[in-house]
Amino acid sequence: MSHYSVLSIIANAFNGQKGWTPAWRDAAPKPVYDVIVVGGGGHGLATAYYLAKEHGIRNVAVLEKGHVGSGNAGRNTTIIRSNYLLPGNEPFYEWSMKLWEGLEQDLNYNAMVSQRGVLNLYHSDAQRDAYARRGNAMRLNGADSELLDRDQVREMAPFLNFDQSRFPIQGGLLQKRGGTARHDAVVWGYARAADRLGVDIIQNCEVTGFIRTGDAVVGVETTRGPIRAGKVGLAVAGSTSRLTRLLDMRLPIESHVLQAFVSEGLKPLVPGVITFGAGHFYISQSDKGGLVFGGDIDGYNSYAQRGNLPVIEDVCEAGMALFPRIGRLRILRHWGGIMDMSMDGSPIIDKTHLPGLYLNAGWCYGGFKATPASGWCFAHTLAKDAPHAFNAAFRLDRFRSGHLIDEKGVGAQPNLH
Amino acid sequence: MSRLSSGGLIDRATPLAFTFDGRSYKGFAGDTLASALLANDVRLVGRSFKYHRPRGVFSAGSEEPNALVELRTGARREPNTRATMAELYEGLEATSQNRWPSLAFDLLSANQWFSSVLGAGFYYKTFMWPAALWEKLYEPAIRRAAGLGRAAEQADPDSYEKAFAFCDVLVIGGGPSGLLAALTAGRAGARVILADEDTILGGRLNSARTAIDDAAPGAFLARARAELSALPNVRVMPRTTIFGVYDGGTYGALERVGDHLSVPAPFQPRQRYWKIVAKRAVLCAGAFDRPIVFGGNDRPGVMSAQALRTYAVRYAVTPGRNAVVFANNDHAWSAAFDAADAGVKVSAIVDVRETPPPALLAGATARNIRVIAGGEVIATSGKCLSSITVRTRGGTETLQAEVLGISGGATPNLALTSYFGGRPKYDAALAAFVPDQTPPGLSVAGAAAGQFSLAQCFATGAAQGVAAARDAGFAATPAPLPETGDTPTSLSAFWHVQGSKGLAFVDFQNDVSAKDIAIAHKEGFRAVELLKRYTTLGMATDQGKSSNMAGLAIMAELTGQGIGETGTTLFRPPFTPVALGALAGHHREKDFRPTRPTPTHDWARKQGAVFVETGLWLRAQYFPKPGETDWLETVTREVKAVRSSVGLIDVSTFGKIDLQGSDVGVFLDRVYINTFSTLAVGKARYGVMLREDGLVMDDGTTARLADDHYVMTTTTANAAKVYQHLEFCLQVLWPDLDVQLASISEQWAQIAIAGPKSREVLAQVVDAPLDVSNTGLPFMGAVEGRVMGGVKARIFRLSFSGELGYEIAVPARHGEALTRALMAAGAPFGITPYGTEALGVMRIEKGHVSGNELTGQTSARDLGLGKMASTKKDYIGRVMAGRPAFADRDRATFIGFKPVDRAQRLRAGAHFLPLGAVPVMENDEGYMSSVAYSPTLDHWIGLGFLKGGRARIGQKVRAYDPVRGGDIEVEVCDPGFVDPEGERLRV
Amino acid sequence: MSELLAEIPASALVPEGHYGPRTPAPGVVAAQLSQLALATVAVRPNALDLVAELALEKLGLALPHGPRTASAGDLTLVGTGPRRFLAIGEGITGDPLLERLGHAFGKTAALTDQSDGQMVIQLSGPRTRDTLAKLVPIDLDPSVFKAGDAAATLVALIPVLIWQADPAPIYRFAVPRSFTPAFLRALVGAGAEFGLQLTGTGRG
Amino acid sequence: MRIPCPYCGLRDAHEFSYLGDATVSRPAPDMPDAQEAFFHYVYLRENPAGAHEELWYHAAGCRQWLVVSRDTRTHEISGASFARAPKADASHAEVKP
Ligand SMILES: Cc1cc2nc3c(=O)[nH]c(=O)nc-3n(C[C@H](O)[C@H](O)[C@H](O)COP(=O)(O)OP(=O)(O)OC[C@H]3O[C@@H](n4cnc5c(N)ncnc54)[C@H](O)[C@@H]3O)c2cc1C
Ligand SMILES: NC(=O)c1ccc[n+]([C@@H]2O[C@H](COP(=O)([O-])OP(=O)(O)OC[C@H]3O[C@@H](n4cnc5c(N)ncnc54)[C@H](O)[C@@H]3O)[C@@H](O)[C@H]2O)c1
Ligand SMILES: Cc1cc2nc3c(=O)[nH]c(=O)nc-3n(C[C@H](O)[C@H](O)[C@H](O)COP(=O)(O)O)c2cc1C
Ligand SMILES: [Zn+2]
Repeated sequence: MSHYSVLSIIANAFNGQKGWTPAWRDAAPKPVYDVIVVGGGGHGLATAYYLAKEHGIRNVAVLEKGHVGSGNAGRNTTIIRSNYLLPGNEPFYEWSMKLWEGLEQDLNYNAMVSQRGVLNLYHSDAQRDAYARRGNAMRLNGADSELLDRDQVREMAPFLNFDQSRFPIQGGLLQKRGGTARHDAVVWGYARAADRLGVDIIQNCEVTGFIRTGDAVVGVETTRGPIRAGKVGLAVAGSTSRLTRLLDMRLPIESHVLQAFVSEGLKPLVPGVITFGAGHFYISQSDKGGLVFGGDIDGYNSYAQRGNLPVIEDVCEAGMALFPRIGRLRILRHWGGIMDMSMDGSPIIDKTHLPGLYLNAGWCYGGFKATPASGWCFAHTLAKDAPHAFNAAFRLDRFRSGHLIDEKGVGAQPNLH
Repeated sequence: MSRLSSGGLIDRATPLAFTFDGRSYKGFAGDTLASALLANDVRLVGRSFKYHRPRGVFSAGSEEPNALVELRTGARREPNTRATMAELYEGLEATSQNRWPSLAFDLLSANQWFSSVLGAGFYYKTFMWPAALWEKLYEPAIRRAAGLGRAAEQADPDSYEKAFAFCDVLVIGGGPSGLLAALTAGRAGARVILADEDTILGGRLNSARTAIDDAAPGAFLARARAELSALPNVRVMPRTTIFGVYDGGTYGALERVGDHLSVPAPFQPRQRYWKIVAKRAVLCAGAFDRPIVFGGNDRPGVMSAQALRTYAVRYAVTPGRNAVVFANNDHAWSAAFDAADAGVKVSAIVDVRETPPPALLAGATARNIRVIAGGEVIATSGKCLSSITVRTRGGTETLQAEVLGISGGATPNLALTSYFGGRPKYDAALAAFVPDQTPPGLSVAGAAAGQFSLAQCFATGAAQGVAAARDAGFAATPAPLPETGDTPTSLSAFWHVQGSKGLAFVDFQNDVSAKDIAIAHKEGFRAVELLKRYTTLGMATDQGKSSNMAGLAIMAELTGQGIGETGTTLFRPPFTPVALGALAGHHREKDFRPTRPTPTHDWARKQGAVFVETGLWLRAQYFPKPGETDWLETVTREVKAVRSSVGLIDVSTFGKIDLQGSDVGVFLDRVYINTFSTLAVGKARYGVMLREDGLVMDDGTTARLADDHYVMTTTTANAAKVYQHLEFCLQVLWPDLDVQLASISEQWAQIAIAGPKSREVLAQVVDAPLDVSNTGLPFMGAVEGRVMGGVKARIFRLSFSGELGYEIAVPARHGEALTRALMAAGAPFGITPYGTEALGVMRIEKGHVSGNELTGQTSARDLGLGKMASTKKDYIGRVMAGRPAFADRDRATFIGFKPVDRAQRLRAGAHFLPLGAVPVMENDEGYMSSVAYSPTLDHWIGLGFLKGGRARIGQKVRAYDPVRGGDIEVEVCDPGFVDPEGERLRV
Repeated sequence: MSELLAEIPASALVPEGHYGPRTPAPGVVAAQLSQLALATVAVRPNALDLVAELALEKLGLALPHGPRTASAGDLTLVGTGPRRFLAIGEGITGDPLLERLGHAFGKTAALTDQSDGQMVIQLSGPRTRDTLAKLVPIDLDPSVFKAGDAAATLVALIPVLIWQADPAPIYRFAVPRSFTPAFLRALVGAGAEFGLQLTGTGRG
Repeated sequence: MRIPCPYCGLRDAHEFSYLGDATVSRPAPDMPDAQEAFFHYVYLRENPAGAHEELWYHAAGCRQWLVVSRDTRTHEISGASFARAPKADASHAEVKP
């Protein structure tokens, strides 16, 4: 299997690209594994990678119903950041940020982690103070944060609308270490790295049922036959409830559609990530030159992977409120993904009440940035049968006990998170 | 000039001047920028994305991958505009893009010499060392090289509109099939909308010379257009692209109202975005001519065979001397014949088939066109095409050609059928994907359905028109079909010339070559969606409309799977790129959201108020006076005036809800944590409501005006939410209660006056017999009466400021008059209008919770309001508020703070740490939620949440605010900073 | 933002006047109506039949069924929801309207004055429907929405009640007071293309 | 998406606000183990891929809470009725789109 480097590229240029081999093996399922991870998105693949790398558990299969990255990992707006407020969240996301920072060398894959900064705009004093509270929480967790005033924002982003706005920009919370990463490359990089450590990545293998011994989950039924395992971890994001229903489990999760948009390719226009504080809109620019942007979720339960016009209009309205020079730029494509919206807007990485079954879900619209830490923590939980301190708050029973992690404070209504 | 001397649908009487890259040219009305450039012998039009290869015009429609320009200049600059869709207008200015320093000489075209290094996925394998260089060096360089055109540097000066349309039958595309569909449904009486993105109806018939009813197509088109415009139930929408299909029969459409003008006409938008709701729709969007993949197939001068026909027939342009057609299908021959008949010199047809149909051979002979059957083009040369090399049965041969019309067959334009996730199915006979599952209500006719002959287009168009009209409830009969000779349509699947020279392009714009597909195959990116993402095949501005098919076919060849099993990638809207401005319409900049002024807005403006956005409302924030240097000085004055005499503020933005019925008391007991059924008539009470999860939703006062009549106030922010919640409770939870709600937020202006002199002021405006004395209207009293000589009013003795205070509600039209009357009455006391800022200061001085505390994360207990909760009844949120975490002693609860050094300023958002503790999260004990400079105490005060709460009064903690460089010691204190016993309220 | 509106503060009513091209007659005439009294009538549970009888007997009105209007003399009732109506009295003020309704319905319905809560704007003229196509997300084709039909809906993000007062056509809108400036901005933006005459808003 | 409001007729979903699953119902507050029952009611969802009964509020229309039957895979709506048990005084009890 080829190591990627400038040299490997040049060598292949001279030998007619003959030296390239599959980035990962097209593995066929074995009858039994130590751990089965269901879901070949970023989280599932990262889990398998860290199980092998950190815990030496290499007899691992990742089962993916389509191709790797065909879920949300392959359709998100690529923002990475650790600008969270609440104690349960911030250490986890900051750990993720740290893992991003060394990811490419670790994986030998250029995932284009680009720390170009994430700027959240504020438009009122109350919003400023809320951002200050958040920025301070980030600092307490060792993350970077800066509170900018209007002039500092203008200097950074002179192209925004400062003069004709309905909700004038008053400043912003900046995390310089935030930015973007190339979403598909993250998936492929983890797949390739996990494969190199012996993990079987099994595509076109849909889990359709669970093999039980009493309460315990001891394997899965799939479209490619039954496969047994010591432990089964679910990392299927928007499909979580579809699987847990097979076990008669109801979860504090609803599936909702989030749309995203990409414009035609443009010369550099937006340097980092900018979010509008007075409407639902955020934007960045991909390395190919497309403006990548989005807004709020459509707001109703859905498994359709596509959304409707009201949100599309809402996003463009907010875009034009903030950034009226994009009026003549064109949307090239828009799509949707199915998010596992939890009841408090924060994730779950935990054991379940069924022995042998582990759950990684509830990522809402924010799980891409979590990919490395989610895999890392889920691997830890699977290997040690106990959460790491980083995911200790992401318990499944927190809803029962009231230990909610509700960043937005909107309560048990997933479409408002 | 390569303009043919006659023919075409251009208006030779209207010449138009335009420029491209600064040089002046002339075209005619009816031209597109592409046809006009070709008529002026401009063949090099753009550069490709990655290798910056020279590119010319490939198509004559919206599928164009190559001829992208920056149209217009300055604030109206539109990057990536397809020259094939840009209608020519007088003075049009276009500039080439993605090249430096010039179109003819582009330094980055050197990239192509490294194409073997820059193959699919190369960037994932390198640029990793050293890590820090990515943001500093590699990425900026990649970004500058990537992208295509440049965005404008000012706000878009044009306006856009949204509009709604409803119809029985929407026909998408006005070619022969669409015309028949629209005519058929229209004659049946259905409300029909026929939308076409072209400027004129007719589709391919505008570019063809095929006889219809024994005459040129123009005669048929004229009849059809005339009949459609005469039918009152048919609406024809030219220049209108249906860009998407959405749920419930909703179609997104973009009408280009002013794009063919130098600036939009006065009072007209540039573009109009339509939402069309159709009971039924028929997709008649035609088909794309697709290229064949061979070395050098991207050279300017290589275009689709059908484009060659269109330029010749519709635009009377010969896109170069000496045309050769290279194809695998009959349709390309008719294109060559039409082009030749229009006056283009077509010297040869190269067909990969060994034995083309005899009728075509005869047609070629008649036109003196050489036929090379069983031939393949294996190379091209010239910066713009000058010659091609053909592999024939006998060997290779070089032919002079400035134009090479290529056609690998037709690809049905079925994108819209697949936006709901339905995948098309492969038809091996057509070597094309045809629609399979379609969104509900959408059917397909004509070439879009794989019905390629003109007769089939007419027939299926009419049949689908009948079906659609019937589904919409109209008795329709098929129209008689126009007579037309059979158009030959056979083809032999052919995708890729093996062993050709040079890079063979599959996706022109993104420079994806056959070799890249091979790399993807080798590395395991074989599933089409992975192939797409790894190579960027089909991800350019044309979304692979013409190129995807060949890419799939080549992958299918490599894997040995059939093309059908390989499948297509998912189609997504929009069909062609749509301007963001259009989708925003009127709601941009200041009109992003409605602005709600309060009833006293004009008055406040005249007093020089500074306004602040509060949700959609504009409220007076403070009222600066001449000489005051900053807001703090103003606010301090306002607060002092209230505390010492009297002040006035408009509080109309609070939500106000009228509740009537015999069960209102019971109902309020269930939605508030405290009890309202026992409230006496004529009294008001402060209430707190929870969400069902036990956290606080809102607070406010509710007054009882009569036994069965209450009025509730909510916070400004939650007005709509609370109303909806109450309706939920009434309609879903307790439908049997007799409670009627009405929002009265807009009906009543509500003016608060506060301060020791407020009663004296109030007394002057109320009409007899209203008694506002302390006994007549005690604290928390609520009365109805009249003010200002007859205006009905509701007067509540409430106070947020902690002073003696009243809220006086009058019908909104009297709000300003009441304000003036109160100001006049208060003049002797120096009555002072104050804004939200002073209001905030005074509520902090009183230790009242507000929006900063009602974060949705706080329980009543957290807020120090736990004692209000009744233990004698159930109410929303009671049970869940009993969860263990809510009772946690360690939970941060509401408390007051003051700086130990009284001269120091407090900041909301600061976190609390034990003195001397290191600033890490483990030591975090809470945060400051609200702060104010208290004019009454003459130092800063704060409210916030601290672990242990009240138990820690008197302790000192650290208020840590690193984002603003703050780090001070504060003392924990009772949140009631001013008059904690509330004596001033009751005077 | 439409250039027409650039100089008008978003918080102020759009002034009276002519907007758009000057054709011999304006395409749309928009008038803010005054001297109307409005009230919500919310029928108490199980009282609808009784209220219908009372309406007929005391007011001479057949209670509208569904989102429709019914008029008798100077009084109109618009159906706004199940058991809910907006009563509109012409040429009177809120108190007398409430009195009249109270007299008719007694305790069978909750009455709430809305005379100051909503502004009523009337649209007429040959291009009225073309203008409304840019504002109203429902089908106003005369085959679908006729004189006497009503609908509560969302126009330019503003909740409004619309009803067709006359087949001419004449449409009326009830718009929440604080949203009227925004509504007029959207209306003028939509109608200017056809020449729009605005009256009743006063200057400035 | 167009919702067939039984009072207003077919309207774009934009006019409505969404609450979610209509099949859960508020437990009796005084039942034994009410806290567990409320936990289920407030937090746990079937979240089916397929037929779904859900609560929508016609905020910009007739202000009625509706129970809408919708398929979460296709967004197709098969009907809507008033959440308040339809009484004789509702204008029509249930409409199909
Ligand atoms: C439009 C959009 C924008 C977003 N933007 C951001 C952003 O900017 N920043 C951010 O941090 N997050 C963002 N997110 C969220 C983020 O993408 C997700 O939270 C994250 O990708 C979820 O984890 P995953 O990658 O493992 O999920 P997925 O990629 O969805 O992985 C789940 C996998 O499980 C597979 N699967 C499902 N069922 C089965 C089965 N029965 N058997 C086998 N396999 C199965 C699926 O095919 C899928 O591949 C966005 C999401 C969307 C949709
Ligand atoms: N013989 C062959 O192999 C072959 C193959 C393909 C086409 N044809 C010929 O082409 C013609 C096809 O007729 P037809 O009516 O099916 O198609 P057409 O190409 O004549 O017309 C399609 C029309 O749809 C419009 N359109 C496409 N997408 C649109 C959208 N999203 N929104 C609005 N407008 C859109 C186009 O502007 C065009 O005017 C026939 O004459 C047929 O014989 C022949
Ligand atoms: C960050 C990002 C950038 C994208 N850029 C492009 C692009 O340049 N061109 C394109 O066609 N699609 C682009 N897409 C969209 C994808 O083509 C695709 O629509 C998306 O990944 C969802 O997959 P699906 O449409 O197959 O469901 C981009 C997607 C993302 C997440
Ligand atoms: Zn309704």
